[in-house]
Amino acid sequence: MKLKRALLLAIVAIAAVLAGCEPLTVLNPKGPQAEVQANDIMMSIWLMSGIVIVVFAMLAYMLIKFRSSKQGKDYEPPHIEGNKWVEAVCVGIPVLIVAYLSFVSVQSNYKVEATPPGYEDKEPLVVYASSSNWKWHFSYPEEDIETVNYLYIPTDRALEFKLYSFGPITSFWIPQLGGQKYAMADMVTTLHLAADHPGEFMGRNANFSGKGFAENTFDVTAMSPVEFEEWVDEVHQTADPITEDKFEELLEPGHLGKMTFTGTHLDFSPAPEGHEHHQSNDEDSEENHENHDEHEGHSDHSSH
Amino acid sequence: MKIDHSLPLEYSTDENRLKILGFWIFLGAEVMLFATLFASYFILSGGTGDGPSGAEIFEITPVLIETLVLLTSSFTIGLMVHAMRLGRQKAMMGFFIATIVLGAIFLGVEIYEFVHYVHVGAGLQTSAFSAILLTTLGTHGAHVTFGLFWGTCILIQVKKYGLTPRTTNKSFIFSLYWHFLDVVWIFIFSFVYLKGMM
Amino acid sequence: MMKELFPMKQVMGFIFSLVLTAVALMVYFFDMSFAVGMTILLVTAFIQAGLQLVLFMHAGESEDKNAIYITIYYGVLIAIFTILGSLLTMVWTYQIQ
Amino acid sequence: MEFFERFAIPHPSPAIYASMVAIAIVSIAIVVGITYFKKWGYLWREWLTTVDHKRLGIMYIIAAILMLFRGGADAIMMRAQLSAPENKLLDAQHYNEIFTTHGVVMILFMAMPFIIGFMNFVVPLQIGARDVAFPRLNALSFWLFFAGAMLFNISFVIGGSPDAGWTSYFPLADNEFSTSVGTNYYMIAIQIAGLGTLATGINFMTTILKMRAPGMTLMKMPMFTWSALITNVIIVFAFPVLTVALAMGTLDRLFGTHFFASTNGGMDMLWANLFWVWGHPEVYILILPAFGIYSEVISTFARRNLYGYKSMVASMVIISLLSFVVWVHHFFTMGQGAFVNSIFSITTMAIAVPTGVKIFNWLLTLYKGKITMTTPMLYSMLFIPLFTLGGVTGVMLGMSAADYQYHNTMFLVAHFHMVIIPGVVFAMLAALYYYWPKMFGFMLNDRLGKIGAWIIAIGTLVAFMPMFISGLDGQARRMYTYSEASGFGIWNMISMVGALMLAAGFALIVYNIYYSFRYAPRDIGSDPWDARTLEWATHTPVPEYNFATMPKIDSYETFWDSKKKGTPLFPDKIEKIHMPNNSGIPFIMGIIFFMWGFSFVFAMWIPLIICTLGIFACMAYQSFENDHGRYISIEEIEETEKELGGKR
Repeated sequence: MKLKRALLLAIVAIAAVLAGCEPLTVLNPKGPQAEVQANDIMMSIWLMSGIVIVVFAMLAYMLIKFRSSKQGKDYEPPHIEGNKWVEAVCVGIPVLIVAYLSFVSVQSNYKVEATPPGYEDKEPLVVYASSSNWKWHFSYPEEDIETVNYLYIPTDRALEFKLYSFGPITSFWIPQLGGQKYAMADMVTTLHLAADHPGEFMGRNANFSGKGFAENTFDVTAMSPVEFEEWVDEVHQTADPITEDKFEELLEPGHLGKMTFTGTHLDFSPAPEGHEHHQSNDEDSEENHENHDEHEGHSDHSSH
Repeated sequence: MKIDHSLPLEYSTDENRLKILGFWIFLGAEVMLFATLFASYFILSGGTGDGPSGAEIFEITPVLIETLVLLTSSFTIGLMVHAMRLGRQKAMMGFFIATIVLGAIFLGVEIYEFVHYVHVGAGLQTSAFSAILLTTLGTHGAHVTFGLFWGTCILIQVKKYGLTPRTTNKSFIFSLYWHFLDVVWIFIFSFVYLKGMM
Repeated sequence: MMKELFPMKQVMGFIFSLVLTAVALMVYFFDMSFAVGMTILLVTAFIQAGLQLVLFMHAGESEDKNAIYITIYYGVLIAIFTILGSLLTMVWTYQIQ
Repeated sequence: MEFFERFAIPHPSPAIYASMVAIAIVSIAIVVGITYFKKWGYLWREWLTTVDHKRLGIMYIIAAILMLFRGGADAIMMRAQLSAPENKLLDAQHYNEIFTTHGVVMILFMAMPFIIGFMNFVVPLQIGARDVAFPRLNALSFWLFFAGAMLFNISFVIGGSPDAGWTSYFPLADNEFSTSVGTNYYMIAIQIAGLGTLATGINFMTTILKMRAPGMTLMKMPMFTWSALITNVIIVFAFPVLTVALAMGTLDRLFGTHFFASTNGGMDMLWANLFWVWGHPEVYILILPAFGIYSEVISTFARRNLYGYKSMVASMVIISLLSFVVWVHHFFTMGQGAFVNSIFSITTMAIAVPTGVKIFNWLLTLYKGKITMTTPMLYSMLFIPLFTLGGVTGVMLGMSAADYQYHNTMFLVAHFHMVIIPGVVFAMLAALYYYWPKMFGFMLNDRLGKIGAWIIAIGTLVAFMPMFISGLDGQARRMYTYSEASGFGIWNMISMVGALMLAAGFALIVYNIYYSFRYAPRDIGSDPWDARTLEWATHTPVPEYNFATMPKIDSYETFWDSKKKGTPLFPDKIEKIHMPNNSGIPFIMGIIFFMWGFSFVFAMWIPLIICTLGIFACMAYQSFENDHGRYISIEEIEETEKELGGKR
C-alpha cells in the first residue's frame, strides 16, 4: 500500500502545482494561441486524471479483495473466458474519450494554424525568424529592421513568423505565446502567434542543434503599439545598417549578445520561400531549377 | 530426415518447407525495403538541384531491353522449376543457365545505363534526384548481382549432387527470389522510367 | 516431351506479361494526362505483380498459402501506407498550401 | 599523419582515458582468466559456436544487462550534470555524446536484446518446439547484434561518439555539423545490429507459424508467443525502412550524396520521416513482448486464466497495424499543416483504445483470482499504475495542437521514460525473476527482489514525474545546462535523486544474483511457480532437445489442465531426435562484420573490401557445406530423462 499512498501524494502534489500557486510557463499563456493550447492541456489533464483514478481504484480493489491470504486454502479461482458486455464497455468508453479528444484536437489544430481570432482586422506583422548556430536573427521587412537574439512585438497585431534556418533544424518556441515550429534550411514554415498583453517572455530554440544549443535563446518583449512605433523610430535613428559582410560574420558559429540593425538580410540573402522543391512531378522541374539556383545562393553562406 | 514423397522434392522435408515459408517472409521484408526506396524516390524526384531531371536523361531503348530480358529470364526460371518437378535435370540446368545468362545481360545493360547517366552529368553526388535514382536502381542491380553468384553456387550443387531435396529446395527458393526481382523491376519500369518520361 | 517442357501456364503468363508491358508503354508513346497515365501504370504494374506471384511463384500451392498471402498482403498494405503517408506529409501538403 | 588523427578522440577527458585503461585491463583480465582456467575449448564448443536457442537467449540477456549498465552510467552522468544550474561537471560536447549514446544503447542494445533474449529462450519451449526454424541464422543474428553493439560501444574511445541525438536528425548529423566519425559509428553499428534483428524477425515468424506442437492452433498459443509473433511481424516490416534510411545516411556522410543535405535538392525532413517510419513501430516492437510477459506473469500469480484472450490477440493485431500509421506525430511541428496533423493525431490517440483494453483485461484477470505477490508479480502490479501514467500522457501528446508545447521538452522525455521503464524494463525484470529458475536451476531471492522492485518503482516516479513539471515550465530536452533564474533546478535535483534510486535498485538486482547463486536451494523442481504454460512442463535444466516427446495440445492451457486433471501431456513413445550441429560460421561472420563496420566507419576501403569478400566467402562455405545435423538416439534420450528425474 506504500506505493499507492506515494502515488496519491505525487498526484496531489502535481495537481496542486498545476492548479497553480505558481503557474508553469506553458500554463500561463499571454496570447490567444498559447491559451488554446493551455486549455487543451488542462482539459486533457483532468480527463486523464479521471482514467488514472479509475485504473488505480480498480487495481487497489482487486489487490485487496483477491490476495491469496484473504482466500480460503481450497479456493480455486474460476475459469472466466470473458464477457461481451464487459469488453464492450472496455472498448466503448475509451473510444468515446478518444473521439472527444480527436474532436477537440482537430479544432485546435485549425485554430493554431490560423490568424488568432480577434486580430483579423489588422494585417499581421510579418517577422522572418532565422536561426544560425547558435543565434536567432529577426528581420522586420515592413519596418526595415533586423535584430539578433531579441524580439520586440506590438500587442495589437497578429504576428506571422516566417521560420527558416542557416544550419541544422531548429525549433522556434515562445511558450507563453504559443507552441513551437521547426525552422529548416530548405523551406520556410509559418507560425501564427499574437500577444495579448505587454510583458517579457522567454523564447528559445527547442530542437537540439549541436554544441551551443542550451544557450540558443532570445528575449521577447511585447509592448503597446505606440511604444513599438517609438522603438522602430529609435532604431532607425541609432542603429547601423546591416551589410552582407556583417551578416556573414554574424553567421559564424558561436554566441552573440543582442544586436540591432537597420535594413534586413533578406535583401541580399532571401529566405528559401516559394521553394516547392519537393514535387514528384517532373513537369515542374524547370521551375525547380530556378528555385534551386536561388537557394544555392544563400545556402552557400551557411557552409563554413 | 523424413521425406514426404507425395510432395515435390523441394517441399519434401520439414526443413525445406520451413525454408520456403521463411523465404516468403524475407520477401515481405524486401517489399518494405523497396517501398522505402520508392517513397524516397517519389519525394526526391523533384530535387534535381543543378543536375538534369529524369525526363532529360532517361532513354527508352536500354530500358526496354532490360525489361524484356528480365521478363524472359523470369519465364525461363519458371520453366526451370517446371522441368525440376518433372525430374529432368538436364533441361532444368539448361533453363537455369539461360536465366543466369539473361541476368548477366541485364546487368551489362544496366552498367551501360549507369555509365551513360554519369556521362550526361547525373552522378551519385550531383543531386538528391540522381542519388536516389542510382540508389534505387543500384539496390535492384545489387540484388541481381548477388543472384548471379548465388544461382551459380546452386547450379554447381545441382551438377554435383543431382536433384535432391536440398538442391531442389535451393533452386526453388532461388526462383522465388528471381521472380521477385522481376516484380520489383516492373515497378521501377513503370514508376521510375515510364512515369518519368510520360 | 516438348509439350511437357513448355507448359501452357508459363507460356500464357509470359505472353500476358509482354502484353501488359506493351500496354504500359502506351504512356510513353501517346500523349495523355497525368491521371490517365498513372492509372494505366498502376493497373498494369499490379496485374503484372499478381501474375508473377500466382503463376510463376506458386504462392498458393503449399499448406502455408494463408501465411504467405497474409505476409505479402500485409507487406503491400504497409508499403502503400508508407509511400502515400510520406508523400502526403513531405510533398502534397506543401503543394496544397 | 592525417589518417591516424581520425582515430583520436576529439574531446578527450580524464574520464574517457580512465575508461580506456579500464577496458584494456578488463579485456586482458578476461583473456588471462580464460587461459588460466583452460576454458577456451569449453567457451568455443558450448557458447561461441552454439546454435541452441536457450544458450543464445541467455547470451542476449547477459549482453542486455551489460548494456543496461553502460546506458545507465550515461544516464547518471546526464542527471548529475543537470542536477544543479550552471553545473560544470560535463561540457556541452561531452553531454551531447552521452545523451546520444544513452538513447541508442538503451533502445537498440539494451531493450531489444533483452526482449529477443527472452523470445529466444521462451518461445520454442512455449510452443513445444525443439529449436527455432533456422538455428544457425539465429546464432548469426546474435553475433551480428553483438558485433553492432560492440562497434557502437568502442566509439567513445576510438574516434569519438556520435553527438547528434539518438534520432540523428540531418543536417545536424551531416559532415558539415558532425565532423567526428561518431555518426559513422551510429549509421554502421545500427545497420549491422539491424540486419541481425531482421533475421530474427523472419526466423521467429517462421518458427511460430510452422513449429507449434500438434494441436496448438493459433488461438491456443500462449500470450507471450502471440506477442512474439506480432512483434516479429512488425520487425520484418519496419526494419527494412531503417536499413534504407541508414544506408542513405551513410552515403551522405561517406560518399558525398545529398539525400538529406539542404543543397542540391536534398531534403532534411526525409530523414526524420524515414527514421520515424521505422521508429514508431520500433516502440511497439519493444512494448508488445513486454505485454506478453505481463500476461503470463499475471495469469500465473492470479492463479486464473487470462481474461479476454481473444480481445488480447485482437488488440495486438490492431496495434501492429496502427503502429505503422502514426509516425508523423514525432514531428507535428514540422509545418505540414492542420490537415495532416489532424489525421495523425487521430490515429495516434486511437492506439490508446487497444492498449486500454489490455490494461482492463489484466485488471479483470485479477478478478476472483488468488493473488500471490512474488517478485515478478510485484513488478507487474507496479507496471499497471506507472504505465497508466505514462500512457495517458501519451494521449495528451497525441493532441497535435498541444504537442506544439510539449514537443522537444522534458514533458516528452518524462512520457517516454514513463512508458518504457514501467512497460519494458519492469517486464524484462519480471521475466528475469520469472524465468531465472528455468534458465539456471535456482530461484532469485524473493525478499531482495521485492525490495529492489520497490526501490526501482519509486525511483522511476521520483526521477521522471518532476520532468513533466519542468517540461511544462519550458525546459527543453537535451540542454546541457540551464540558468538559475529558469527555476528548473529543484525539479532536476529531484530527478537526480530518483536516478540514484534506480541505480541502487539495479545494483541490488546484481547483488541478488550473486546472493542467490551462493545461497539459494537447488532442489526446486521443474515448475517452481506452479505455472500454466508449456515451458514449465519440461525439466530444469532444460535438455538440449527441450522435450523428449512432442506434447499434445488441446487447449490454451494444456499444461495447467494436465496438472489439474492428471491427463497425460506427452505420448509415451520416444523417437530419435534430429538436432542441428554447432557451427563456428556465425561467430566468425560476427567478427568479420565487426571489422567490416570498423573499416567502414574510418573509410578504410581496402580492409572493407577484404571483409566484404570474407563475408561472401562465409556465405558460400555455408551454402556448400553438407551438414545434415545429427540424431540423438533413443537410449541417449532415455538416459538424460532418467538423470533429470523421470520422463515427462
